[in-house]
This record gives sequence, C-alpha cells and structure tokens, in this order.
Amino acid sequence: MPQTEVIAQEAIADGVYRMVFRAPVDLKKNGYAPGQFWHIRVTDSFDFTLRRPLSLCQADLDNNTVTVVYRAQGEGTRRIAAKRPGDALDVLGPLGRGFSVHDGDGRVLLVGGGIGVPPLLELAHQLAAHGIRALAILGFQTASQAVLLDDFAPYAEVIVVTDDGTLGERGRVTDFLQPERLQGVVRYYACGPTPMLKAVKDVLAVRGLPGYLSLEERMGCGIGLCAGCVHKIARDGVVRPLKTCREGPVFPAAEVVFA
Amino acid sequence: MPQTEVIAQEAIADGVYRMVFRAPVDLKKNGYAPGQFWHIRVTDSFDFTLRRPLSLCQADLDNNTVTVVYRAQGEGTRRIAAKRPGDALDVLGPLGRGFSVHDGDGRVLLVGGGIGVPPLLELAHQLAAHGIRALAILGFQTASQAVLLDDFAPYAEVIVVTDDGTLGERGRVTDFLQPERLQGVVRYYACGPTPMLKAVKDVLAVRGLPGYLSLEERMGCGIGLCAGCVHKIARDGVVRPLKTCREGPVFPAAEVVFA
Amino acid sequence: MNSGEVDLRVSFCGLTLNNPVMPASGCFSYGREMKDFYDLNLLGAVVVKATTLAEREGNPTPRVAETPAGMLNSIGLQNPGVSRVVREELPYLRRVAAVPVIVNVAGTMVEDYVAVVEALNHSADLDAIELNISCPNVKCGGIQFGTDPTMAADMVRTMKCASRYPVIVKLSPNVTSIVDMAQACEKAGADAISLINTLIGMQIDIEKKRPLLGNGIGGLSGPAIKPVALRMVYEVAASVSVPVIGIGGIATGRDAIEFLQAGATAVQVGTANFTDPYVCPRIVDEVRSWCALHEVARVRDLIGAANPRARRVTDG
Amino acid sequence: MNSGEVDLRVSFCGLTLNNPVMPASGCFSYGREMKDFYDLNLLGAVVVKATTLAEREGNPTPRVAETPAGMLNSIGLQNPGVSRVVREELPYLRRVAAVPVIVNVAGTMVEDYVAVVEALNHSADLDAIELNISCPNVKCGGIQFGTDPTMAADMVRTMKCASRYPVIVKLSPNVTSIVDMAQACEKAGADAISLINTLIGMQIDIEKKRPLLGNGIGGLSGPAIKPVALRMVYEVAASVSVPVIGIGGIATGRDAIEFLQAGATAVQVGTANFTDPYVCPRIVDEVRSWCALHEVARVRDLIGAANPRARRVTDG
Ligand SMILES: Cc1cc2nc3c(=O)[nH]c(=O)nc-3n(C[C@H](O)[C@H](O)[C@H](O)COP(=O)(O)OP(=O)(O)OC[C@H]3O[C@@H](n4cnc5c(N)ncnc54)[C@H](O)[C@@H]3O)c2cc1C
Ligand SMILES: Cc1cc2nc3c(=O)[nH]c(=O)nc-3n(C[C@H](O)[C@H](O)[C@H](O)COP(=O)(O)OP(=O)(O)OC[C@H]3O[C@@H](n4cnc5c(N)ncnc54)[C@H](O)[C@@H]3O)c2cc1C
Ligand SMILES: Cc1cc2nc3c(=O)[nH]c(=O)nc-3n(C[C@H](O)[C@H](O)[C@H](O)COP(=O)(O)O)c2cc1C
Ligand SMILES: Cc1cc2nc3c(=O)[nH]c(=O)nc-3n(C[C@H](O)[C@H](O)[C@H](O)COP(=O)(O)O)c2cc1C
Ligand code: FES
Ligand code: FES
Repeated sequence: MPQTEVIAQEAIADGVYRMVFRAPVDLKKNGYAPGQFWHIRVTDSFDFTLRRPLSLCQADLDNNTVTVVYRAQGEGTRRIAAKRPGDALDVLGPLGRGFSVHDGDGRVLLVGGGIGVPPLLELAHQLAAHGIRALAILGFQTASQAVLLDDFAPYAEVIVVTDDGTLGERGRVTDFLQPERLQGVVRYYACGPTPMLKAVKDVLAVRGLPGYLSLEERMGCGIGLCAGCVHKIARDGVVRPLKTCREGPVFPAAEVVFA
Repeated sequence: MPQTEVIAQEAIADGVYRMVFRAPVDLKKNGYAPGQFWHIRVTDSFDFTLRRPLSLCQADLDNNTVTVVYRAQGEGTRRIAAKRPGDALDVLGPLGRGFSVHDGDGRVLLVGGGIGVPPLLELAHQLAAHGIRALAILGFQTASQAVLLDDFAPYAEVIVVTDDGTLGERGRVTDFLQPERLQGVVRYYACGPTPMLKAVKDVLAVRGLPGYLSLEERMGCGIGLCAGCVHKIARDGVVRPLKTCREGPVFPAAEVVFA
Repeated sequence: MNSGEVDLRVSFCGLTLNNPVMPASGCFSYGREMKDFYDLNLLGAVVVKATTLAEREGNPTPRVAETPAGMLNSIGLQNPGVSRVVREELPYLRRVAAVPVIVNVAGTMVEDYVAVVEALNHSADLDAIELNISCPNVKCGGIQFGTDPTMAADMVRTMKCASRYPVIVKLSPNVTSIVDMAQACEKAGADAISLINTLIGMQIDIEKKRPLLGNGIGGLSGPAIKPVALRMVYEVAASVSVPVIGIGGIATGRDAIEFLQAGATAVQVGTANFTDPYVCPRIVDEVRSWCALHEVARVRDLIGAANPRARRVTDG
Repeated sequence: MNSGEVDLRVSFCGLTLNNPVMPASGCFSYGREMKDFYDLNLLGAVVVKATTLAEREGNPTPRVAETPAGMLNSIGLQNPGVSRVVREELPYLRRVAAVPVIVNVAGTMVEDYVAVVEALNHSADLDAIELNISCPNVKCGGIQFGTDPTMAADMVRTMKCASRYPVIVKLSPNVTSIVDMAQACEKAGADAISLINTLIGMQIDIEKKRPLLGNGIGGLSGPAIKPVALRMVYEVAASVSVPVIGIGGIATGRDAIEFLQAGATAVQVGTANFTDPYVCPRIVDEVRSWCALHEVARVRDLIGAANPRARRVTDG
C-alpha cells in the first residue's frame, strides 16, 4: 500500500529540503538500490495529476524509513515541502533501476551536480560497505546551495566545486576530471543536469572509463504506463526510446544517446 | 485586506462545524448585519475557482472575531473544515444585505431549517438587544443534526422540530405556525432550504404577516460581478432577476417570486 | 533592473494601455463593484458585460458550478439592454476609471448587433467594441456566427460598417479550426481578435439525475482551459496580422507572460476575479517584477517571443 | 441494499463486462506493469496503447507536462508495431487477465489502419478494436479523419469490412460538431462510439521562451476536461443508437456515474491512473457503494438516467 507518513521535514539549504518518511514497503524484504526513486503524490485530490519523482538519498533499515533531499521549486514540490511530520504521504517505490555496485572495484568516481548530489549519498554509503573507495566531485551553483557535504565525508574523498567559488573550488565539475586526480579510478557514477551528464560522459569516454548516468526526464506515471519519460538508448545494436522510469533512470553511460 | 486567520474550529454536530476567524475588517467601524455572509476562499491556489458563502452566525466585537457554522458536505467545505487555528484564511465580507431589525416590534417569529438555523442566532441576539421578543422555530432532520439550541435559549423562546421526532416535536417547521402560537407576532424572519422558505411564505402571507427570507443561490463571485446568483424579485412593479449577493441574500418575503 | 523602470505599455486598435491586463467580459460587471476593491486605473483597460439591444433576464438558476480548476456558467447574457448601459453604466465607468473601455456586444440576429452598435456610436464613453459571436449560453443566439467562418465574416463586415469604434472579434474555441475563423474575421476587417470564450461543458447532479445547471449546458472557464486557450492564441497569432488578445484561465503573472510570449498583445482575466477580486492588479505587479528580474525593459518585447511565426503586434 | 447485491455488469458490442470501468488507451501500456498493482480481473475490460503498423519512436521529450487539474502529453504513438503487439503483448495480457481486451488502432493513412486490423484478425487475443481517428500528436496523422465527418465515415466503412472484431470509433473533441461526427460514424457502421480523446493544448516555458513540450502542442486530459467530455457524451448519447463509452477526466466513482447517467454504457479512465495506479478498482468499489446506498440494483439502470433523449444502450 502506498499510503505512508512523513517522519521529518527540514530545510537544509536555500529552498532545499530533507524529508524523511516511512517506507511504503519493507525495505529489507523488498530490497532497493541507490539511484532508484520514489514517486510522490502531491495532494490527495486529483488536481495535481502528476506525482513528483524524488531519488532515494538515504535508507534507514532499522527504522524502515527513507530520506529524500529535494529542491522546492515549483508548485508541487512546494506543497510537498509544506507537509509536516505525521501527515499522510502517498508514495510509490522504490521504482526504476538504480546504480550497480561492482564488487572488486578499487576506486570509483562520483560526479554530482546540484540537486543531483543527494542520490549519490546512498551510493557512497554502499560503496564504502563494499570496501570500494570513492572520490566524489560535488558541484553546486553557490555556497548556499551546497548540501550533504558532511554526510559524504565518512564514505568518500570529497571535492566541492561551486560556479562562483563561494565554496571549495571555483568552476564546473568537468574542470576537475584531470587524469592525475582519477588515478586508479575504474568506474564512474554521475547524477545531475543533462548538460553536465553529457559533458562528463564526453570527457570520460575518451579515457575509456565505464560509468553510469542517472537521467532526468519528465515523468507521467513513473511506472511504465505512459511512455512519457523516454530517452534514446543504444542497446543490442539498436537505438530505441526506453522508459527511464522502468529501464532507468540509471543507464550505462555508453548506452545513453544525447541529441 | 481579505487575508485573516482561523482562531478556532470544532465539530459541533454530525458533519457540522463551528469556525471562528478574525474579522477581515474592523467590525465596529465597518458595521454588519445578521444575515450577511462571508465569502471564503478554499485554498490559496486557483484550483478551487469559487469561494464558499457562509453566513454570519455570531460576531464578537470585543475580539473582532466572527463565528460561522457550516456543514462540510462537498470538497470545498471539507477543506475549510480541515483548517486549524493559526491557518491563514482569505475572507471577503461582510457581504450582501442582511435582516433588518425594526424598533418597536413587540414579538417576532424566527423560522430556521437545518443549516439555515445559524444565521438566525446573531439576529436573535440583536432582537433581544432591541428588546424585541422572539419565538424561534428551529427544524432539523434528526437529533444529531441539531445545533446551537443552547445558544438561542437566552434570546428567544425555542421550539425544536425534527423530521423524525428524535428531538423536540416531530414534523416540519410549517406544522407549527398555527395562529395561537403566533399571538402578537408582527413580523417573521426565515432561513433554510428553498422549499421551506416557500412554504413558510405561503402560510404566513395568508395571515398578512410581513417577513424576510434569506435566499440561497449558488454564487460565482459573491460581490456582484457575475450575475450567477440571481433570484426573481418583484420590486417597483417589475419582476427582475436580482443579484442575491448584493441585493440579498435577505429580501422582504413579499418581493420574492418562487417558480 | 528596477521594477519601476519596466515599460508595461502595449497598444492595439489605436489605444494605448498602461499595462496589458484587463478584466474579461462578464467577469467585471460594469465596474461599480470592483472600484470598492482597488483603483480601476491600475488596469490596462476594462471590458464590460455583454450588451444586447433589449434588456435580458438570462437563464434559470443554478447558473454557476465549480469544476476541477474551473467553473461552468450559464448566465445567458443577463444585462439591462444597450440604452440603459449607455445612459447609466458607461458614464459612471468613465468617471471612476480613466482607462480604455471596451463594450462586449451580443445578440441573436445581425440586426440586433447593428442596433446595439448604433446605440453605442452615440456614446463617447467607450473606446472599442468586442463582438461576441461566441457565447454558448444563448439558445438560438450568436453561437452560429462563431462556428462558421463565412457567417462570421459577414457579421464582421456589417459591424465594421456600422461601428465608429474599432471592432475586436471574440472567438469561440468550440470549432474545428480556430485559424479559419480568425483569418475570415481578419479578412472581413476585424481590428483585433480576442480569444477564447468558454468551452461548452456540463455537470450532472447525480443525486437528482439531471444536469446541474438550470440551462443544462454552460461555458467552461478558468485555469482548466488555459492550455487550450494558449494553443489557440499561439496558432492564431501565427496566422493573422492584427493584434491578438489572449483570454482563458489566466490567474498569475506567469500565465499572462505565457500568453504574451505566445503572441498576445494583451490579456483578459475572467474567472480568476471570482477566486480573488484583487487578481488583476496582482497580475500587473507580477508581470512587472518578472520583467525586472529578467531585464525585459518593455513588456511589448515579450509579445510572440515563444512563437517565431507570430508578428509581434503592437502599435507602438 | 447490500453492496454485494449490486449487478455491475454492462454489455456492448456483444461483450459483457463485469463492471463498466476500463483503463483508457495509452494510460495502461499493455498490462505488464499494472498487474503488479492489482488483479486485472477487477477491471471491466482493458484498452491497450495505440498500435500502428510499424514500430514508432514517438515525439521528442519532454512529452508530458502538468496543467491545472490536467496534463498535456505528446507521446506521439510510440509503440512496438502491430506484429510485436500480436506476438508479445496480447498473448501475455490474455494470460494475466480474463477480461475483454480492446486494441486501439492508429495510423497515418487508411492503408495503414487496414494493415493493422488485418494483422489483428489473425490474433485471438482481443475482443474489439478501438479506431483512433483522433490522436492530436501525429503530424500528418489520423487527426484529419477525426475532424471531417465524410472522411471519418469512409474510414469506418473500410474498417468494418476489414475487421473481424467489433469496431469502436474513438472521437476527437476538437471539432465544431461532435454529433455530426458521431452520426457519420454510426451510419458507416460503427459498433460503438468512444469519446473523448484529448483536447489540443499547449504550455510555454517562459524562462526558455518556447513551448514546453518537445512537440510544441500536446493533448490535454485529466479532470480539467471532464465537463467538456461529459457534455459531448450527453449530446452524442442523445443522437446515436449505438453504445457510447465515456472518457475524459474520470477519477472517482461519482465521475463515472455522471458519465453513465449522461448516457455512457461504460467508461474509460486515463490520466487518473498516473495520479493513483489503484484508481480503476477504486472507482468500481465507489460505483458499487453508491448504487447500494441509492438502491440501484443494476448499474445499467443508471445509463442515460439524466439524459431523457438518450437510448439506454446495453445489450443485456
Ligand atoms: C528519476 C528522477 C529523480 C529525481 N530526484 C530528485 C531529487 O532527489 N531531488 C530533487 O530535488 N529533484 C529530483 N528530481 C527532479 C524533481 O522530480 C523535479 O524537480 C520536480 O518534479 C519538480 O516538480 P515541481 O512541482 O517543483 O515543479 P513543477 O514545475 O510544478 O512540475 C510540473 C511537472 O514537471 C515535472 N518537472 C519539473 N521539473 C522537472 C525536472 N527537473 N525533472 C523532472 N521532472 C520535472 C514535474 O515532475 C511535474 O510533472 C528527480 C527527477 C527524476 C526524473
Ligand atoms: C448567502 C449564503 C449563505 C450561506 N450560509 C451558510 C451557512 O452559514 N452554513 C452552511 O452550512 N451553509 C451555508 N450556505 C451554503 C454553503 O455555501 C454551501 O453548502 C457550500 O458552498 C457548499 O460548498 P461545498 O464545497 O461543500 O460543496 P461543493 O459541491 O463542492 O460546491 C460546489 C459549488 O456549489 C456551490 N454550492 C453547493 N451547495 C450549495 C448550496 N447549498 N448553496 C449555495 N451554493 C452551493 C458551492 O458554493 C460551490 O460553488 C450558504 C449559502 C449562501 C448562498
Ligand atoms: C460568469 C461569466 C460570464 C461571462 N460573460 C461573458 C459575456 O457576457 N461576454 C463574453 O464575451 N464572454 C463572457 N464570458 C467569457 C469570459 O469573458 C472569458 O472569455 C472566459 O471566461 C475565459 O476566460 P477565463 O478562463 O479567464 O474566465 C463570461 C465568463 C464567465 C465565467
Ligand atoms: C499519456 C497518454 C497517452 C495516450 N495515448 C493514447 C493512445 O495511444 N490512443 C488513444 O486513443 N488515446 C490516447 N490517449 C487519450 C486517452 O485514452 C483519453 O482519451 C484521454 O486521455 C482522456 O481521458 P482522461 O482525461 O481520463 O485521461 C492518451 C492519453 C494520455 C494522457
Ligand atoms: S513515466 Fe510513464 S512510462 Fe515512464
Ligand atoms: S455571485 Fe456573482 S453576482 Fe452574485
């Protein structure tokens, strides 16, 4: 049953919220992967016809709760941000295919941009649990937008980058992908705006590094009914628009076709 | 400014609520009349396009607050009933023309049906303040729907009538308009469902008793813009559809034309 | 940019509006009520209720119903008739507001429309007429003109001859091709096109097992219809050279900007006035702030910005 | 009355449905996903996504946008093509659901439609076709058939010859007269009429100054369009003798009952599945409870109850 409840809600940066809710399924039994998402209904009427997809940021197995971190930008996410502990929440998930952790990887790279950073936290956590070292290059527009830096610290070596240099390095995440930094890195995982994903893929493809991209397409249903969320994917020799809500949102970078 | 706030909200009968809110105007300076209404916005978005008209039930001049009593029947009133003390409330009012109290009246009759009872409370209060005695015949479907009986007691002699006899007399309010009961009554005031208003008017017109009816038409704007809320009124020799939100909702009974 | 520096003026039909926002016909009566809420000079212009030759009683109640993000109305052109409008309403409106006044004209037959326009010719208290050939609420009424390009064109030609004021033609969305309608009206001499009027809709009272509105059907308006209105404005703006006035579901500054970018020179706000009587001046403020934030010095530079095929129509 | 006693069955085109509720085309894919949410046998029937002759990629993204109480889509008929549908999808659906299956058929030219229907004739895994002459999202596509009564009639006649399954014709609301369209289709042999498909709409991304959807325009659906859909169903039910299937904005049992009372024999639920995947069985429950409370022993007795001119169409 999708009906669950909000456990905690707090603003953690300028317009960015962290919400904890009781998982709508038994996380242990059901299983879940970093990079999967939750599809959250905005209100209990049908005025908001579309749910809002938010990525798993952290899972707490002991309490069977989930954390999402999101920017309240439009009408829907603002309504979600107005929900208080104890309020009912209609959530579907965990949905889609997330990031795969490859046992035996020595060192991997995480690249996050803006609100693409939160989904990498659960990944960092799981990588650490598998004994895989991670370098996380986390980019934000400006210092007041930066989130979760302390949370990453236990699991990854972190490089913070801001467009305006108000925190960490000044520049874009792609400015920090020099070979000397990526020593020993065998795989990468990226989540962020499409232009960033494309740039990251282009730079790292040249080095022959395999990786995963988490795509962000507007979703209708989130569960494979509408074909609203497709992205062109090259697989088995053909390029087809695949549903990112079912086959993704995470795809092997090599398969993702950018226009 | 219409933006005000909820002070109290409580269920007082099966599906019936009493809400107190801060008046959006200074009641003392602005003035108000029993039978006037408040036009309440359901949410702060434009999804509910129409406000909900609710009658003034009580005014508290010391605190500049207003009480409305309403049935949460449809989606809009249910949302209003979900508002909690401290929540913002967008209210226009007091709107329309209410009941006139005539100094010098000895004894008057109040006839209320169902959710038409609450607007008569402020009237009863003002009549008493003018030293006018009132007989209130208050009808409800059943005992669990009866409201405000104790509130009327200080201001009026009350006869309670229920359709099923579960409280007070069994029957309809019009069964209790016998001449012996109405000894000395010089005027009447009625509020309730249209069939009741029509029946009351018919019975009392025969006796030549002047009175007022509070009409209930579906409203668009509540402030005279749309002509949605009209009722046929015979005035100055012509029958015209007048806007009940501006010229009413209270009209002299003799003017009200029923189909 | 400071929001005080934004030039909000737009112009069409020889009229210059201080800003592109006006209340839509039938949602503002004649201004008497609204002036208690705000200074009507804050508006770009005012469009008054449909005026017919004789007084009209309108349809039986209920006349309004709420729908998801919208409403239905079946007012049916209740109005006091053109002579009282000219005598009592327009002079009053002129007194309280120094902004252009547009009178919405309706009727059943061409002769009615002509007679209304001739009566309006004798008044100095208006600046343009808006030809309502699109009201869904009058039985054997204007609606036919509004769904047939040839009839519409004939009507527009006749009106242009009859009227000493510019003629804005208001289109019905209940047609297969809105572009055919708009082009026919333009060819026939329309000075501007306004759209859309309401979509025809219905609601049923399932307890009573009958349509909820007294008239059975009604006109659907409000945010629900905004996507349809915007699409039609976009298409029409790309197909005619006269100015287009956008109407349908506008409730915020962002909505108004969508219509401007689609190619509308100005916008009308209807249903939202019922939800919030202060909505028109608020939309003006929101448009101003958005322009300032986005360094748009003149609001007219937004007209058609998202519609490459639209002529950016403004007289100025 | 006990809700267990309510007879929810309705029938049309020789099919008997256990209840009048089915998911609408394009909002249910082929059933693979929904069967994880509930037992598909709870549905009255299933309508699958539009099927074309060849595989289609559909339109560029974004393909969906939210609007007030509605949404826009510009999927553009993405589907694997009829041969894979017949081979992979329909047999699977038959296995997981013992309810009637209706295949929505689309194309660009009449020959395409014929070829799809011929391919479907070879399958036993469906019970009716729904002729989609109304999709707004294919450029030189089916939409023309859907706006011209003569073309629609020709198409229906051809399909009736070609198909061994009953032919339901799905109408576009983007026309001046829905009744003309429906009557033309009935005369040409349509076994039933379903309506409405989406209204054409648009949204603009004002920051980017361009239409939000990759395709520019899209189809508007959801509660916002319910009043338009209901009005059209009411009009069509009063003008044809074949069964009518109501579609548009249905999200609750009360909505479904409005359509039944307007004259629909059954209803389809589209957009509401996205808001709440459990909506179809919930609507069935709500209809059942309402009937029990109102002492309606057979849901088919509600058909046309609010529409005196409607023939109460149900085979049973
Ligand atoms: C798989 C996936 C995971 C995501 N995870 C996160 C996350 O963890 N944290 C976070 O802040 N954001 C996340 N997003 C983006 C987030 O879903 C949007 O910001 C949000 O839906 C916007 O809704 P709104 O009400 O603020 O905006 P509105 O403008 O009201 O939204 C209108 C419609 O557009 C869609 N939409 C608008 N912006 C976006 C966008 N950027 N991406 C996708 N759909 C959009 C909405 O879902 C809705 O359907 C994710 C998106 C996807 C596809
Ligand atoms: C002048 C006036 C004063 C009123 N005072 C009170 C009061 O003090 N207490 C009280 O309980 N009710 C009162 N009513 C009735 C009350 O306004 C409606 O019950 C309420 O609007 C219904 O809204 P809803 O959201 O429950 O129903 P919905 O069905 O969601 O409403 C949909 C639309 O129909 C209108 N509507 C539905 N039922 C009625 C109705 N019976 N009368 C008028 N409009 C209706 C709504 O206003 C709204 O526009 C009054 C009505 C009027 C006209
Ligand atoms: C109550 C009401 C009355 C209306 N009366 C008229 C009218 O007299 N003449 C006219 O041309 N349009 C009339 N309209 C249509 C509006 O002017 C406008 O075209 C339509 O409502 C769409 O805009 P909106 O969504 O902002 O309301 C009326 C609309 C409403 C809601
Ligand atoms: C995402 C989406 C895809 C659709 N695809 C189809 C389709 O393939 N064929 C079709 O006939 N209708 C299609 N429709 C239209 C629906 O079947 C339905 O007619 C319309 O959405 C109105 O119903 P609703 O308001 O319940 O969604 C689609 C609608 C949506 C929202
Ligand atoms: S969002 Fe509907 S198929 Fe992916
Ligand atoms: S409700 Fe609009 S005029 Fe009365």
